[in-house]
Amino acid sequence: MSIIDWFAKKEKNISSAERLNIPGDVWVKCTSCSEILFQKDLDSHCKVCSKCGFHFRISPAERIRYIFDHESFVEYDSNVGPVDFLGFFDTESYSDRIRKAQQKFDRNDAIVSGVGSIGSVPVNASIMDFFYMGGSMGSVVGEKITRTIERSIDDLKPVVVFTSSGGARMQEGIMSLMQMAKTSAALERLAEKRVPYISVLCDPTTGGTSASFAILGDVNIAEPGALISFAGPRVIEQTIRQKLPKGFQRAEFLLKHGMVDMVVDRRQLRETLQTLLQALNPHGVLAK
Amino acid sequence: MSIIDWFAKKEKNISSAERLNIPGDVWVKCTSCSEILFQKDLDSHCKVCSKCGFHFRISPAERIRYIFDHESFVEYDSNVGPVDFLGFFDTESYSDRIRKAQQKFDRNDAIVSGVGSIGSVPVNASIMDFFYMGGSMGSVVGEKITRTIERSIDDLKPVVVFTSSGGARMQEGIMSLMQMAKTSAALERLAEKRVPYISVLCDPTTGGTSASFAILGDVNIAEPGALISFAGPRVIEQTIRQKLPKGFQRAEFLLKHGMVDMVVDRRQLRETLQTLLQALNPHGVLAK
Amino acid sequence: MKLLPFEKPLAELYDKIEQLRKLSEEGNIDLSGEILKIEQRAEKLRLEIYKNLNPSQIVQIARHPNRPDSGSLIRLIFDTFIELHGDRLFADDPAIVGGVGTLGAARVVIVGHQKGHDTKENIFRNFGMPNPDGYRKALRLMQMAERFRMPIITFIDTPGAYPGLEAEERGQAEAIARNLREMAGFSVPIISFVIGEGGSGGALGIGVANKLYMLENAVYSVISPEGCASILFRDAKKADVAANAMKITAPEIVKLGVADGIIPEPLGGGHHDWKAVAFEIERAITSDLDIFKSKAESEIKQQRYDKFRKMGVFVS
Amino acid sequence: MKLLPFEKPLAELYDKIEQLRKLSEEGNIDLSGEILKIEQRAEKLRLEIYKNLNPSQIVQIARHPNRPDSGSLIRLIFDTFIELHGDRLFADDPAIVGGVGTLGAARVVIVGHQKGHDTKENIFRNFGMPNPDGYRKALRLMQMAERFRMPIITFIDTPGAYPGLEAEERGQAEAIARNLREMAGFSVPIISFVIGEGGSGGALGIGVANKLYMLENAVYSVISPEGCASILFRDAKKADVAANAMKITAPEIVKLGVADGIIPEPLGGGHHDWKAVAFEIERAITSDLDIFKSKAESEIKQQRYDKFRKMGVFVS
Ligand SMILES: [Zn+2]
Ligand SMILES: [Zn+2]
Repeated sequence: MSIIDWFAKKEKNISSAERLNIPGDVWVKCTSCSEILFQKDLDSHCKVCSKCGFHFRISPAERIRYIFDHESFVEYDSNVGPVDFLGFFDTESYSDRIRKAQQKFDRNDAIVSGVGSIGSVPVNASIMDFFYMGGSMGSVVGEKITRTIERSIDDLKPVVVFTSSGGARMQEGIMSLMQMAKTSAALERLAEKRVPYISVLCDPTTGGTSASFAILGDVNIAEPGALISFAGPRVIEQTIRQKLPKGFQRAEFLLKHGMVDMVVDRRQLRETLQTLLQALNPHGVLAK
Repeated sequence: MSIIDWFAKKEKNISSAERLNIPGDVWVKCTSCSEILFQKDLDSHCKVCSKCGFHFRISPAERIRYIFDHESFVEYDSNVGPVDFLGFFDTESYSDRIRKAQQKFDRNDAIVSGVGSIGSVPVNASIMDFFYMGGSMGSVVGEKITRTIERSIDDLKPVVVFTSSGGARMQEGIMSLMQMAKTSAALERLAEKRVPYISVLCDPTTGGTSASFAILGDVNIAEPGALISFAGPRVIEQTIRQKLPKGFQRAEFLLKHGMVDMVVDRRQLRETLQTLLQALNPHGVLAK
Repeated sequence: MKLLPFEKPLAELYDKIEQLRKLSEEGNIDLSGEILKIEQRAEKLRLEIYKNLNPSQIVQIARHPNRPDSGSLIRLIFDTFIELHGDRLFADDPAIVGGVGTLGAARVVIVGHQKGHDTKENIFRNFGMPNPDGYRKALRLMQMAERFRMPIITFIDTPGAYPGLEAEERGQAEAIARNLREMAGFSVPIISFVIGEGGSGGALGIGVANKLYMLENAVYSVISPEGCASILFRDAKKADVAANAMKITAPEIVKLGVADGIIPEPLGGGHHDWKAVAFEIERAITSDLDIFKSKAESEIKQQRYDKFRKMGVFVS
Repeated sequence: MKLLPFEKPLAELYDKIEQLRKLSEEGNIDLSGEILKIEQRAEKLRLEIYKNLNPSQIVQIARHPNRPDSGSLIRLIFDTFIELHGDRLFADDPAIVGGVGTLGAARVVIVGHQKGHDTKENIFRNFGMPNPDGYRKALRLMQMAERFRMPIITFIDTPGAYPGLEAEERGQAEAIARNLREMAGFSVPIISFVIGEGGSGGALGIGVANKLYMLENAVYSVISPEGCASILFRDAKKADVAANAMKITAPEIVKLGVADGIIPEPLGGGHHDWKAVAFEIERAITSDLDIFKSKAESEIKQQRYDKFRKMGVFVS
């Protein structure tokens, strides 16, 4: 649905940061305030603009580096890959799209799962990747999220999921819709086991992803400015035939409307997660 | 709280119907449309104006006659009576108020409890009486509601409560507030036993009564035009300093706002209750 | 009754028959031979048309203004029904109907999307597009079903959840997601029927069922063909191509393992005979309830979980 | 610090002492004898005033603008605290604060009414009068506590639930009632503190606890003294009489069996020393959590039920 935005913006800048015309790629311009930032500084600030606080979209690798304890993250299920089982062809075949994306990202699909620790708290985690086909949720994303949850149903570690997704992957038709039910059902089982689940909603989290595991955290944390919506802004504007107010469907808006618990700066996220997980987890160290 | 309305209106007409100046009391004027109604006709229409549908406030005895199967109702707990344990004195002592009300109504307090059947479906029931001290909830009302629920926890018959109350009985201080918790706690146990509870909200149901058992029905049925509110209209007008819209806090308003399931004409209530109870009750005849 | 575009040739033949009949009567001429011939041709054409419907034609049937709606089907199917209202939180959403009913000795809770048959009704029902309040009403009723051990029957018929400003404010995503999770946890059986349009998350929001049936001319899709066309094909007019590509018809949904069976409709579509549709649905409900009656609660829950757990196609 | 009306005589003595000190310094005269005498008189008066407070004076202390608020007490009491927001339905109500925290090895969920200390804060916090969204936020957090087996600590401090138009529309009565029922069903212990004003159903909405404590100068009543006066006494100015008649002070609430104990405050009221108040509350929490730790879940639930079940005075 609101994957529409990803497609619309595709030709423009969806890369993590606008590269400047300086050899060596050491300088980057902030998308929000146009400040020229030193690439290395930006990285040491978790890709948050030190001037305006703008949160750049980041890759799973970067997120792992910023959030998880050094070298604690071990990937799982990297072998799970997509299939063009409908023989879907729009302007291009789904098979080709998959092949190209896999080549570009050297990864099977728009998600990385694994086990790691955050401030010494062990968790099972999944991290979505908006750069990979708009973070769209097909069978692979659904399966890998579900397996992450199932690992926690077994080992009782908390689950942390970082979402970033335009919604369902239309090229997998109804099967992509079913991933919403599959992942949500797994979360029901997780809750029965009294294992905490924290959802970190990153820019953007829309469509079917928002209406399933992304919003179902025991605690929902949003990154500042993240677009979080079921229907995309464009669709709504078409429906109600008027401009949407500024800030509509952004993290801070959702906080005000009671949908997320916190809007947390990425630079404080690690610490927040650690404190939260320790307080919540009935199977953790504090509880023993 | 919103028992304020009862006190304010006390001097005016709060009797079930305005008596006309004709000997024999056989004619009654409709409070709403001023139609002159034959007392006996009115009674055969469950005290609903045949012209405009206005629902007169009725006594527990009348309600039992209109809703329950003929001679099926057996009263319980009639011996439970109020005590002036705070030695409360406002313009009059609570003791005196109790004594006068008991004399006038030949009943201990503002509620009748018992067991009966509605269309052959056996139920435990309580029926509140607004005429008795504004249907205010003190220890006796709370205790009798709780006992009715407890009987159902034991015998698994559905519970039906007809509410009509201005709220908590201030003369019993904090103890009247605690009745909200006591009755609601009993309903939690009832739900654990999977026994249905139907709340019939009659005019008026306000204050502490509305914010406890009255609104907690598995199904909430309201009588047409019934005032149902937590804060009374007058208090709200004072707070927001403007007139309230017409129909605010009336049964139909609550239906629109999702708080009651149905607004049912008293003349159809018996049948509706019967059908509902049969469908809902996992311990009933249909379920066997 | 509104004629669908692909029914035009058939309509022309019927018109001709009508004209001949009139002529025959007025002119007192015997045209029965000619009439019979055209009638035979019409019958042949009719069978041909309806046997070879393409996905976008089926979409048209699924959206036919006279398609049987949830409320009507409920009243045709069940012996008793009492509609209940409200989410106990904010509103009563007319785009979702629900209540308690009985069917023989079975006590059930019924929930469905509700469309209208004319403009006025459709505006009131918001064209069957629920706000969050609708999903929350559905959830409240289903939770009641769980409490009183009543099987849940749902009727799916929506273009999708309403993409409105206030719907987003009140948490459309949250409302749908919560239903998905909660429905997965119920220990009473859930039987769902896609009776018309099964549009996206708005459909699934009351569709996490133990058994899912497609009506013969119902469709179920992750996004409307129009939406898919405008995003993926960059051309909203390619809806028919998108409808085809997404595999949204009853046989395809069954083949993908998402639906468990198809409920037959009268030739030409359910709008020609609501009672026939109701009868077939009733049969499916009765038969399934009979099966579920002998199953333990844990088994019912497990079966539903397993059903959704295995959905997805991937390599590993 | 705002002086309460009944503190005026004391203030006058303090003023006099201050004047004498100044005089003594400026004039270089020895007035220490006089000063000491007045100081002794002041001390005697102070003890007298605060030992014989009448209910309406206690109401004034309970409402003192510098009275320690929930948010501040939470941060003083707990080792870690993370505030969580929102009811996941409609809004985040600033009149209720809540979140998860730790106290030693204990993991807890904390919920409280939140007042402000100045006009701006009070407007933002709606003077501690929650909308339905506030009660629903509280419920969501408490349900999370139940899921993760965390004891619940609540701080009660409200004039009452907000009597607003939209609050009624969104079901103030429903929100409070649901909390009463749900809190009765939890199997984790609930410990509540009336830290200031315990106003009516709006207070009880987070107060169905296993253990309820009154701060020494807190009040708990079915209706505000002003409300009671204007209804029963037909004169809003008789609030002091009503405050007396309703039995709303800590010792009276304990005597009636509604509260289980009194948390001592520094002389003159908690607003003179927040840390001292926090310390006393922390002690009560720690001690109770220790006791509850050894109790079975069913026992905890039963104890809470029994506590409320026996509330009421009647003949039979
Ligand atoms: Zn910047
Ligand atoms: Zn009338």
